[in-house]
Amino acid sequence: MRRVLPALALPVVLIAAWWVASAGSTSFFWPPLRTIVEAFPRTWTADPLVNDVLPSLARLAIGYLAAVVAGVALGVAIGSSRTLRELSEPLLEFLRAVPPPVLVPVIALFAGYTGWTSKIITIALGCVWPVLLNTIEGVRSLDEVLRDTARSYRFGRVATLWHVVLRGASPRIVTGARQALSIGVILMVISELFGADRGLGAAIVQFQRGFAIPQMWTGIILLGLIGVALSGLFRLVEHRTLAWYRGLRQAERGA
Amino acid sequence: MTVVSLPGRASARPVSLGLLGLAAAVALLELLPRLGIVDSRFLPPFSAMVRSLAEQATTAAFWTATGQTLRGWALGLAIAMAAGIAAGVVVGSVPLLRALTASTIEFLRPIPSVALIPLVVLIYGSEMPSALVLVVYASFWQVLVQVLYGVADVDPVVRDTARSYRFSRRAIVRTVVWPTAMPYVVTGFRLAASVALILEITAELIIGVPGLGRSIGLAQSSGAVAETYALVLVVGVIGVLVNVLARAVEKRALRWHTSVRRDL
Amino acid sequence: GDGGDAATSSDGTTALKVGVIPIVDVAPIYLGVKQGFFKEEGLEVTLETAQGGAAIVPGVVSGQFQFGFSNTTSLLLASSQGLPLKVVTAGVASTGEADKDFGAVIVKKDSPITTAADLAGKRIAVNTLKNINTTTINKVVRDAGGDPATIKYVELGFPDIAAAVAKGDVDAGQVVEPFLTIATGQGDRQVVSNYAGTDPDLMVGMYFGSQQFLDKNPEVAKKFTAAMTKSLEYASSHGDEARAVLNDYTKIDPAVQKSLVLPKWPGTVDKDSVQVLSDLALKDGLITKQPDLGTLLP
Amino acid sequence: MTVILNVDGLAKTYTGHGREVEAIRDLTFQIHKGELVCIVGPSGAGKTTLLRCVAGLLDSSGGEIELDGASVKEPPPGMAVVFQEYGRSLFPWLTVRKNVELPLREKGLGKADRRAKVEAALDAVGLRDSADAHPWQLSGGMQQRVAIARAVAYEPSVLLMDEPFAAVDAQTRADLEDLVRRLWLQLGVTVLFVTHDIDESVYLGQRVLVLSNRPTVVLEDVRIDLPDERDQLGTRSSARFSELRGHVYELIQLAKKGHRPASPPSAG
Amino acid sequence: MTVILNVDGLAKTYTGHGREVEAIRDLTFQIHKGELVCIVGPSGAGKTTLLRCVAGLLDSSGGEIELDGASVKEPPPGMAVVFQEYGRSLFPWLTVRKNVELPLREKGLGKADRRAKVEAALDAVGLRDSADAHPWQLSGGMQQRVAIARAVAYEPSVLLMDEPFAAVDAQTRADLEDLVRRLWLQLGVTVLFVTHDIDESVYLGQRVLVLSNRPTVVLEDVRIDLPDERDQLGTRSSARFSELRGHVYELIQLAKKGHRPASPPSAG
Ligand SMILES: Nc1ncnc2c1ncn2[C@@H]1O[C@H](COP(=O)(O)OP(=O)(O)OP(=O)(O)O)[C@@H](O)[C@H]1O
Ligand SMILES: Nc1ncnc2c1ncn2[C@@H]1O[C@H](COP(=O)(O)OP(=O)(O)OP(=O)(O)O)[C@@H](O)[C@H]1O
Ligand SMILES: [Mg+2]
Ligand SMILES: [Mg+2]
Repeated sequence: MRRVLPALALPVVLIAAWWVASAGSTSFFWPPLRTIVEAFPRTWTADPLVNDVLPSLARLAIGYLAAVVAGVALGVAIGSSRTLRELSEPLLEFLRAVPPPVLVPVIALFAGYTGWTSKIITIALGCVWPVLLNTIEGVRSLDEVLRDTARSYRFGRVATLWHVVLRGASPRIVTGARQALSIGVILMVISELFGADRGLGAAIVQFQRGFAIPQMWTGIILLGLIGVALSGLFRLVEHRTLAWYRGLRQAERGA
Repeated sequence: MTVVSLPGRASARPVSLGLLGLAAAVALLELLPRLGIVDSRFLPPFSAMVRSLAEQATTAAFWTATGQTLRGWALGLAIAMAAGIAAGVVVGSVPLLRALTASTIEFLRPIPSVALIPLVVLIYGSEMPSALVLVVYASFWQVLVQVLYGVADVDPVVRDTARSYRFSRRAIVRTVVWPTAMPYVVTGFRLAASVALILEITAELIIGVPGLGRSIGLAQSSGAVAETYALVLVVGVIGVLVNVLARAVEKRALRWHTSVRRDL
Repeated sequence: GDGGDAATSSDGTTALKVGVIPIVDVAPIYLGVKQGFFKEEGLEVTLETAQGGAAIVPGVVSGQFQFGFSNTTSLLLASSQGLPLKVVTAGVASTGEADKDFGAVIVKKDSPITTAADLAGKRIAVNTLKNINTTTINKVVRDAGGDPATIKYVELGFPDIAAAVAKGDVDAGQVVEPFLTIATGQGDRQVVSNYAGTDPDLMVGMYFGSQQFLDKNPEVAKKFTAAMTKSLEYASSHGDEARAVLNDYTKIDPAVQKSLVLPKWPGTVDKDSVQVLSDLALKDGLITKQPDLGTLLP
Repeated sequence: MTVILNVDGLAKTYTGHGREVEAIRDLTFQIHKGELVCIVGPSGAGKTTLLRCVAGLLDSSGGEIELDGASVKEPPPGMAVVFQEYGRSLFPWLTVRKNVELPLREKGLGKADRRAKVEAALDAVGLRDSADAHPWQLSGGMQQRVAIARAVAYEPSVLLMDEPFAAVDAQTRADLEDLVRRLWLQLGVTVLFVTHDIDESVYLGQRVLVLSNRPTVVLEDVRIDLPDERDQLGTRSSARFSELRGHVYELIQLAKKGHRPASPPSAG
Repeated sequence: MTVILNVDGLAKTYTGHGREVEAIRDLTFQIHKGELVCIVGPSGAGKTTLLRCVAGLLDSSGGEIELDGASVKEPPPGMAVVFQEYGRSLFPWLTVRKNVELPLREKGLGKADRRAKVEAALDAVGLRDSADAHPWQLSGGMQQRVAIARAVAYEPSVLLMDEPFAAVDAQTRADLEDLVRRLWLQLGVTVLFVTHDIDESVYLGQRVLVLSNRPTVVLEDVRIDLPDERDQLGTRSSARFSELRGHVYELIQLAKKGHRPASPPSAG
């Protein structure tokens, strides 16, 4: 209860403010919140939930997980080897800077224009950067004494990786994964601007193009809600894997 | 004295190695279409892109567009960094604030800037501020989250040291929290810099704000494939340069940090 | 948005911003500006390019642009949703000639698809779902005896449609110039001209403003319409100049520029064809009620 | 003499992360202004915990701590702490000199003043040469000396030291012991000094508080009745010194065996 | 007896970050298989540096280190190190038990075997109760004992210890000293033991290497000719012990004053 209350306080205030401020709105693009709320159940009925939202979320899940795995794997490799880092960094930075709207066609050229593959790759390519960068930095900033401990006990590659490097870098990996989560949701939308016929992102864009503005707003709100839900899920995982870290950081605060 | 030459060698190495990596990518880009692995109509070989780029580089319009993009990007990034750092430090150091804002932040973060396009056009039209709003909105979250985690990373012994000497709140932020969060901020900067560039280009592309993105949009809708990719190359190169900058900043500002001091 | 005012300077010229999409369709307005038709009316026109209606319509509604260009179906959609828009002049229309229109459905050279009826049950790439291209394709398929409900539409940008067709990811794709010329030049084959097949005089795109602005500035609207009509007529009768002006705002390859099919630029809005599009939109479920064409059209 | 520190029935139980550790059960003692009190006790007894409570860095779970008549809720002014985790208590992003200087700046001292104090303190701990190094470029003992220099330069009125000489060699240790005694005599600072070295506790202190095993209570408050003028050779070879050190040693052995006082010991 | 460790002309200069520190100038000594050698020297002399070079964790800038006849380039097998930064050498994400167990697992020991060794080691350092705690829930001394338990459980053939008892109380220290001697006698392990406690060095070692001030050379290699059977009370009160400890103390004082040997000292 003590955790739920503050989590709800600000949203309640903001929603109330939005409600009041928009109540008398006649602007076409800023409909009253009331209108949006009324449109919500009409818009997101069983059919769009099953045929738009679920596939989108499935693609998001696959792309996101692929990105985390790839980001961590690459990040550990690049973070551990200075040569590899210097070799790959400019190239990675180049790829990172290319906007998805122009990158997507190139992906499609290889992964197909329709279907899930190119969309999943798009999501994964967007999500991978925060994970990758943070993993690299996490691996680089691993405590030297810990590293030496592992070396002196001649830990094998796997053990060093698993028990030392990954665990030591995990606070930063989690930071990156957290960042990637919302980027994933964003790219889920962007990937569906291209070669899609259904999906949450495609639906929002179609509302927008069809000037169904309240419905578009419900889509945006749905995205936000998905973000909150995913981050809640994420926090559960984080709570488990980083229990030691929170303990370590609070150890002297009288916990 | 025996290893006096070391620093010089170290600074020369990354450049050449990095170029090697890029060269490999260039070779791939040249070979894939040439060997027919991808259709050269849709992905021209690298040399064709460069040729087209050389042509465009002689026009003033190209440089104006590049300048406009860089200006919008830098401004947006600066605002996002300043706001993200300030908000991150404040929210991160006050547990109550953090608890209060967490859900709202998570709600706002995944809203794609692209979905906000009609709204910003409504307010600003296809002018620079439109792109700016999108750039700031998207990159702000990158910085904020990094800073939040960075602030939480303060070593309790260090914090206690500062408290026991009764450092003021401001002093703690400046001398303890900030240096600890610094590595996270640098990563945040690198993430935000590319997101800002992406959004600047995307906004230009879709809304028609003047800049490289609009040129890309033009080339795209004219079916000028080589020109499109030539411009994409420019964007990528800007990204690489930004990273070089970030690394240089890191090398100076994070001299003391494990990550930097080790691989001197 | 409040509809805004036109900024009239001391010497009596009015500055206008017009949102357009940088495609062949809007060549007349570029030509008109070049020819000084707008100046003659005391209008100082600045053309702003954007990728599509999503960016232009809000701009017009909020007064960032005084006028904009959009395809007819989008305008019908906006109007039926209650957006206070009003068309001020015709924009671009089908040539009405099958296989010689500026937009068509293309397939690979060796594709088994030869007629519109064959498109039923196939995957077709269009640049926007649930818009003018899907309703007109549906229409021509329906007319040919196919069931448009079985078509699976996929949204891709025009530049990528030919690539997707070539790769076999989609069975067919709807493209407009210059992509049509590029694609056919590379061996693709036209199956059906969906615009011409829908209505020989199909009004594909139009120029519009916000109701509010037009109410406040009837004079400006009148001048804009006049200059625009002149521009459209000029472009119609000076095809070569229309092709040449493409150089000013597109990067179309010179060879393509020379051979691409120019659309028709009629001086007046063909209301019947707009009604056809409106009916199609209703039939395909894009809208739930007919917009009031009386208020939308001039 | 006025009581400056009054610890009354202090209790601390660590909870959380699936463990509950009753570190301190019931500590009651008083320290007068200008006293130098050493604290010894078995490893894990709660010495650090006690010091952190006194410093206002840790909330107790029971009892009361008063410093200068005011209840301690947060770090009181004019206090300096040398932490047991010396390595982690230095700011790695600052040079040695800046590490020592920063608290002085926060205290509001002028530049010249700061510089003089910093130089003097670094000199006293023998680190003049390393003033421009970063802490992680120093050996363990040097890092510890930086932490000591920082506390010394601060010129606190209450000085809490948690095994401050654990990482330095015997000779340096002796020098630093004399430094602390000198400062204490000169400035009249109240010192609470945790150590594991029994000789050191007897040599340094006016009183030695011996703590029991966890959960901790005071086993005995040993008064060190050696003359205030002490020197490494003379004092340490005196008979009374050996006696006292033998007594403390015995107490520690008892403590480690789990011996606890039958009745609450009298403080002071 | 065979020479197991041969350090020949070792030199180490730290460079970088605008500083150049010649930590070790020229160290030459040999250690035989199964010897227990203590190293003492002023703070900052380079003891830790030496140990890290021997452990293969640090590249030297000159000279040669041979262990078991092979040049040391990386950590050799069968070696355990107790680091001076004990707190940082424990894996904060593992419990105490897992910290001790992990190296055993890497060594390829079976589960039952591991468990027995872990329990025995934790018992020996008095941490049985805290086996399920995380390192950051322990006091400084307890953390240090975890590091010791880890090394002990590993049953190395070469054991390098860098001030391993700095953070524990006198009684625990005595117990741990006896633990090390017992292990050494039982397992025939070669021990290199850095300490600041002169008594400890004499009590523990067969030889005490006294290092000079930085840049470091060997000041003297003191042979401790006490009988191999030692006990805390008897040995420490013997006359020879006092003599030796007095000698080492003098050397340390000389070292701190900057005294250096005129000619290279003879090793062994
Ligand atoms: N953050 C913590 N969480 C849980 N238990 C803790 C924590 N910190 C200390 N403890 C426990 O409290 C007890 C006392 O710890 P403390 O650090 O005060 O001992 P100490 O007397 O300073 O020991 P040492 O001489 O070894 O430094 C120990 O048993 C320890 O396990
Ligand atoms: N990473 C480093 N960079 C630069 N100089 C270093 C580094 N580590 C140690 N030094 C320097 O090398 C010298 C020897 O350090 P070392 O840690 O070996 O000393 P030590 O004998 O272990 O001292 P102590 O007893 O205080 O632990 C010191 O003067 C120190 O300043
Ligand atoms: Mg302690
Ligand atoms: Mg050392």
